[in-house]
Amino acid sequence: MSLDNILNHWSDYRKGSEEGGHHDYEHRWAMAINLDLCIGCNACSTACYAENNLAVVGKEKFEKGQAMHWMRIERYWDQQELEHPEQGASFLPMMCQQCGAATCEPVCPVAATYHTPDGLNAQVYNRCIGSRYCSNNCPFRVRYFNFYSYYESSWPEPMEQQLNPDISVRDKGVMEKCTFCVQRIRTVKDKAFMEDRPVQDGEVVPACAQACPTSAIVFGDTMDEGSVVSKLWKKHQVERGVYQKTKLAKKDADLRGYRIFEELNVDPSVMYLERVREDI
Amino acid sequence: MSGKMNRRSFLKVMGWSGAGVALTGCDMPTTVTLEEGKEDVVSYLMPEEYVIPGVGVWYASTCTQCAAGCGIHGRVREGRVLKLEGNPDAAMNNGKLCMMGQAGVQGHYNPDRINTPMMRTGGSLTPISWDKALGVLEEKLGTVNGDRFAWFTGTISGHQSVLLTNHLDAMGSTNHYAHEVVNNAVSRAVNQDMLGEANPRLRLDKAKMIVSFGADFMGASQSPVQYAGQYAKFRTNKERGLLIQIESKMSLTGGSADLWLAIKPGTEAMLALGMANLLLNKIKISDAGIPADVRTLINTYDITKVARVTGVAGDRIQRVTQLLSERAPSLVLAGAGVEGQAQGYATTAAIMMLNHILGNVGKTIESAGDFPFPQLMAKQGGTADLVAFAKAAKAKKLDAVIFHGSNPMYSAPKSLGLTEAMANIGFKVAISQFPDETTMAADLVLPVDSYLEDWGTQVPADQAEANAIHVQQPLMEKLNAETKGLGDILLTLLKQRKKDDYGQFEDYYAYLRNAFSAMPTSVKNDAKSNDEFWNTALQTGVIKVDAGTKTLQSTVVSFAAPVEDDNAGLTLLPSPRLGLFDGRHANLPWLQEAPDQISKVVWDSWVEMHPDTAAKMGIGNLDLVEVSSAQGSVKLRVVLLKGMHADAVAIPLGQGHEAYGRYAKGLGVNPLQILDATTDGKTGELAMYSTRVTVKRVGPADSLSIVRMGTGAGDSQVGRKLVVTVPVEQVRRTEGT
Amino acid sequence: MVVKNRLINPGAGFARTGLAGMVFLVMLLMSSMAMAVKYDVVPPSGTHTGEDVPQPIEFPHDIHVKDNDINCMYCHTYARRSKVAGIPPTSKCMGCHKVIATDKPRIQQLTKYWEDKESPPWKKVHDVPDFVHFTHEKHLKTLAFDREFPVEDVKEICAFCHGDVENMTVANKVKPLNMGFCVNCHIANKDLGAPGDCWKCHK
Amino acid sequence: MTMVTEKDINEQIAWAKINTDVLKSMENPRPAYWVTLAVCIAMVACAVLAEYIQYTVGMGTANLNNPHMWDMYIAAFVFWIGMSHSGTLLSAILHLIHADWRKPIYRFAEAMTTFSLLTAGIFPMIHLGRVWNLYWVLPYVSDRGIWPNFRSPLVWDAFAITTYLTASMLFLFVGMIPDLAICRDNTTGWRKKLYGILALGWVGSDRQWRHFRKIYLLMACFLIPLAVSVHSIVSADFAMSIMPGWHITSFPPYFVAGALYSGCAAIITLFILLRYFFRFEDYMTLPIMEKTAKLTFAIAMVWTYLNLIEFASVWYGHDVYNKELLIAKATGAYAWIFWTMLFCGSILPFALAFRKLRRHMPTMFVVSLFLNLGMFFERWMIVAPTLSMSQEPHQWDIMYGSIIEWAIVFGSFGWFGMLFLIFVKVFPSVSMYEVKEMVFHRKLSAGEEDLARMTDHAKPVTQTTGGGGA
Repeated sequence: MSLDNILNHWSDYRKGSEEGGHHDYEHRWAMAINLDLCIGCNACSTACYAENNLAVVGKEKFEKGQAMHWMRIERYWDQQELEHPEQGASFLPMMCQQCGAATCEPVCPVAATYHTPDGLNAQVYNRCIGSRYCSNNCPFRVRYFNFYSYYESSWPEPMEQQLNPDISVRDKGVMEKCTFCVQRIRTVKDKAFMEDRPVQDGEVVPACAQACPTSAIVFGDTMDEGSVVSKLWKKHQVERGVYQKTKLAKKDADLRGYRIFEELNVDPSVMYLERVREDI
Repeated sequence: MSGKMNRRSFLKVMGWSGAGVALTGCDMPTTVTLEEGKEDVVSYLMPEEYVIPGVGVWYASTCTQCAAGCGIHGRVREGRVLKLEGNPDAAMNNGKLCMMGQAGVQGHYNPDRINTPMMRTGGSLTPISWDKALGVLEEKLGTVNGDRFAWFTGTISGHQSVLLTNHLDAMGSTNHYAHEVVNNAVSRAVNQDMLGEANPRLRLDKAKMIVSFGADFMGASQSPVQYAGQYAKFRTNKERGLLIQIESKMSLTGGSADLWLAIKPGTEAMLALGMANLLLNKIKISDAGIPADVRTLINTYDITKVARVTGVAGDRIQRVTQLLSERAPSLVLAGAGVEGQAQGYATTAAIMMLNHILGNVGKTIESAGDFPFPQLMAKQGGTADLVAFAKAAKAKKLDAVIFHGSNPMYSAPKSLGLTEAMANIGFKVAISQFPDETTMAADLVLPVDSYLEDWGTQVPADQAEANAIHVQQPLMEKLNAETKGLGDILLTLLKQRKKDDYGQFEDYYAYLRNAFSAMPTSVKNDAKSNDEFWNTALQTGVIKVDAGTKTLQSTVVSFAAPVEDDNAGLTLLPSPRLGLFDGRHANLPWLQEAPDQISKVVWDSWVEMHPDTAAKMGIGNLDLVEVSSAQGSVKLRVVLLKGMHADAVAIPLGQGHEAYGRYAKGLGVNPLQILDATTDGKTGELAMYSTRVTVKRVGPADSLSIVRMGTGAGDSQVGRKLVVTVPVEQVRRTEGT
Repeated sequence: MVVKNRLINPGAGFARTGLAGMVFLVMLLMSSMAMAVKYDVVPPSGTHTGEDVPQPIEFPHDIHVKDNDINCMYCHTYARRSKVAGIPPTSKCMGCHKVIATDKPRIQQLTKYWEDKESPPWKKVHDVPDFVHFTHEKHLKTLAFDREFPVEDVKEICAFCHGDVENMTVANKVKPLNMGFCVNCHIANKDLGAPGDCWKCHK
Repeated sequence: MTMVTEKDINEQIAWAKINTDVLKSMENPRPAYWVTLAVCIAMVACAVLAEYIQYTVGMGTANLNNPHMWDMYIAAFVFWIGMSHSGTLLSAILHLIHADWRKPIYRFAEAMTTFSLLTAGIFPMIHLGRVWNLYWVLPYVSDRGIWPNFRSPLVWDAFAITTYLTASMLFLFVGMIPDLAICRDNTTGWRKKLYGILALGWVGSDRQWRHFRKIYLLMACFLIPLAVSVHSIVSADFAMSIMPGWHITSFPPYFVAGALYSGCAAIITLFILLRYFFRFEDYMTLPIMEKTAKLTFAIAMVWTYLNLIEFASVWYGHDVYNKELLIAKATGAYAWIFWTMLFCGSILPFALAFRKLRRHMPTMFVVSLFLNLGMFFERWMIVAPTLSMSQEPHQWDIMYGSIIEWAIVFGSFGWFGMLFLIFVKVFPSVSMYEVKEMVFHRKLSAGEEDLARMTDHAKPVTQTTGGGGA
């Protein structure tokens, strides 16, 4: 019975939440984004709109800050003291970091957002009641709320025919966010399941990674030792559950890999590689 | 038509897991649909065995969102194309696709598509039947005198291009105006003269260093995805490539530069000459092959002078030049901002000369070889044709014009007087997908298929290492039975003229099949039969073509000396962006809502100025200003950017449509309208980047009226470790590259 | 394999244990136990009386399945290869009915569609909310193929969720197909690897 | 200085007069009462309209956005929850410490508790994206076997508030029973029926009194920890997050103090209103007002102290984001709210230190209103700045609610006022039997032994109701 379920496993459930979700992962999907290759061209962002049925909200609502861009390209100007930004712009593709110890999960009153065995932060739209606490508690601010019903306005006939049937179109009052293209993951996993084989590295490619003209985004499973992504993570000595401080103590403190807001110990699944510039 | 579609009946749109499914994703109390028998489940009639409901199937085709012609894969499920991706078999974009390509589906499913032929009766366009439309065409074109007939298109290639040429012949006309706002016409001319090839193959990936004079090769360029891919290699090479961008307005490419230098607009030639001067006289590189007059010209540009005129610090110039001499092979590029000057040809030539001096020709600039099918090659557009067309129209030299794939009524500067001149053209036909400005001005409108419904072949002008013809096939059944493919329309036109030659082809599909069968065995790479060749072509979407190998000549042509005008005025840069591009994508909501990469504005036009310039004029960020040239003025908001030269103001292209559907109409302004009609003497290309303007503050700042993404913290990282920049030395140490 | 995230992983059915009115259900469960034991699968429980769905052609499942003993997966061939079981393409119907029973009015109806190059506009009977992503292939694999379940009896597996179709003419919905129905079956069949992860069905 | 010790209440007042005065209050209030009630109802109407729009169109109409997912709704929610604490304070805490000056005023304070809770309870619903699924936060048995997330402070809220609401309602009701009996015996028509039912057959027998005392004491003891826990849990909504400005250890006491503070301020306001509406000058006397004011002052100081603690701990702490936020609060776009809050919350209360002002009703009325304004701003300063300035600078955003949001928050005051005013009209807002006790005890302590006279005098009433008790 459910009640037993809770009571019997309460302790390791709590433990789980403290140490970041599961202990018996099937996969731990992760990304490595090379900021030195990111040219800020918006291909990923647009691909995300196309893949995930993101609503176009229009100028007024965008102005209000109600846009739905799951994958947004942040553009920063460093060297603001100079007359010209001589090292160009700093682009940052920011999407849900699928934290291992996600702060959005414990606060959801109805457990609509939770940790999957794939190491993802699931957002179950049809369970969400729209308390929006998760978004308030997200240091990356990558959760987007359906403040309106967009489907009349965003997909006028016949545009609704483009909608991806593999994922729901969200109605008003529901929180949504980047899912690492869970529908693609699901398709591949189902395929592998039907063929009684494990998922191969490179089989799952989220829309953003697939579109990226410079291949700045690498996606994969960090539990798969051989995967490109885990090699990258190792190379840059970024490990899950190991935080900045420990890393800095190591010899190669200068390695480019880092995770944003590591000091908050949320254990993000996205590793960024520092942007490189040559001083002339 | 129907016969063909039965052969491809898997493209039939099916009822289930369609809109209904997607649309009620979450339960409003009202919208949970659990009742039985509410949704239709239309089954296939006779499916291919590899078509399974509920499973997406990928089909190869070709993107026509810009002239680049990348290969695409379209995900088709239940007969609807849902998502476009790059085609890995297409070498030029190998599996990648830019934002414009991604948004292609929105053009296809656009609610504002024209769904029926229309004819101007009285003042307005009224729907008519295809038979009637074609009847009118036959009658009108039958009477028109050959040399008074013209086609007006964008860049066009492949078999459509062949049919078009044939139609011109049939009409006894030679007037084919190809117009592209975003073009490299001047570079083509220079390349032709200096290298012997208009479109040599650029190898950014082979360069150790790139100095780009305003070439936005990853942004609004001839082949953004291809060059972005090369850029990635260039950066990840053993020795990380060094990108130096010299321009008056930071472009998308400039945003990724190691060193971004602001240069006074119109002085690029002098900087190039100055650098040549350093290379030849200081670093003592041989001046072989440089004409005497050019040599003397070079000598007149010493570093101090150049620094003064261009506004680029002397030591910077020396350092960059030094590096150029050290890091061979390098690559020097000239971009639209350079080509589009009153002395575009000379400036571009001066810049390309650096490649000659540095010996890059043959290393990072290769020959594209001889494409075996010249008739299929892209007829690339420029602005010279627009000017010529306007002239011809003004002079009442044209009676009938067919427009396709280009929107001159939008992109022609007022100063060309095209709007009035159009009245002189008796019969204007628009083969168009959308009610854009030109279409609305036409007398006869023929609704054309979207590129996801149509057959065709595209031959990219900027070929990758492996030359290829890209095949375009329908990814789904027509949304609207009333639209026709471009090829079909061309074929019908030809049938009207030469029944005996073209009567044999039932439709364009048949024509293509025939044309493919006729291709030499060399390209059919051991396909057993024509059908097999056809099928593999459709499956891969690419026909590899061997263009052989050729070596480029490396000469320097003599060019006019740059004109120095010291009058300090503001130069208007009508800069195209990856996204709305030259305005053709303004009706795609995804691209409207995608923030501009540099200024992060959405759904609007704005003018970019350097804070210092603005301060001098008492203009603050987001103020309403009036930008006026001799030709007119536009009112819009200021966005202050430090990525600007003090003497330049930039207005992005794309907005300011008077027609073109619900998403484009009435947004922002169109800077093209206020450009001077000055042209480059040598090529006749419009000098789009040489218009002088004045800026006047007419209204207070208003953050609400212009929308920018994420400016809450003033574009600063406020000390967070978000994007960290590290010196390349550190990376060499840690990663050994 | 089995998800350990307790709060998410739904508990066993209160439908069975908690609610008094379900005694009948329990009996029904017992009656089906025989099979259940034989194939170590606990079939889902729960009934539903669906309304009759008028179809363009009154398709007689009974004749096909019972009288002619045609396998479900012969017509609904996509079931083992896709999320959706799929309505058989009209060509498949015609495969037989070009020659069989061509005199029957329904068949003539069908033939008419075929000649007009149209497929009959069938109505969906077993509908789930649009945010539920059920997949047939995985259920068939786990419940039938992986367990060497005799393919000729596969209709017993189908019957779990579609009821006793072989005795219907036009199918109608006889199982609730609501979340409780699915969840309780998944709990009961944990050992077969029935997942409890919300994202398996909801995306 | 020498303080004139003056009696809280006139001990010579006759028990009968108490009854008649209070009962009179339930019949003919001053016209101002009706005006106020009308205004309140109008405000509610606005709110209902606004909410209708928001429900049908979407939460976006309130200008909510990313990052401002919460805004004034939650601020108002916290404000109303806080408001509720005063009632418990006066009725329960002061009851336990035998501060009998509370007796004339605790009844309406308690009513305030209940109604502000009823008001507070509305906000989580109003702000919910899909309110029709609200019941999912409750652990109910369903065949889907899914449960709420017991780790979420919002679920704790649901439990805490419902418990607190039930408890305080019961407390209010139980405390009223003897008075209801008095009403029953002195009214006619529907009122008689109503009180008859509610009085639960109270006749004032010793047995009844004995039980009554026990249960009342018991509930008082139960209510106090509950009240403290409730607001601590509400503070957990913020303290449990990792957001700068929210993730603060001292929040629970801070919230409780703030709660008592705003509660007391509100009591002063209503004290003055009722005193005026119902001509309660004899019961809600100046000395009592003074005591209330002093209490308020004390709490104000506690609140100020906790504020300073918070600032200090942030300032000397290592949480950079938090520090940034603190500076931004004082200097940024919301600075005017911040400083108004500090002025109203920490400077203004010093007005209560002056006897003259304490005894000057108009001043006290205005002051109390400003104190509450300050406390409302405090709540806003807790919610809004953090959202406007989180760790991620790209999403920084200053936002003010739309007319819709304002209308609803504004209307909530109307809603509260409406409920409260109706209550005080229908039920005795001064506890008759306790005032009698008060008078009685005072007399005892004053050593006067002529109870006989009093009781004689009061026979007609007391015989039936035994209002004297003890």
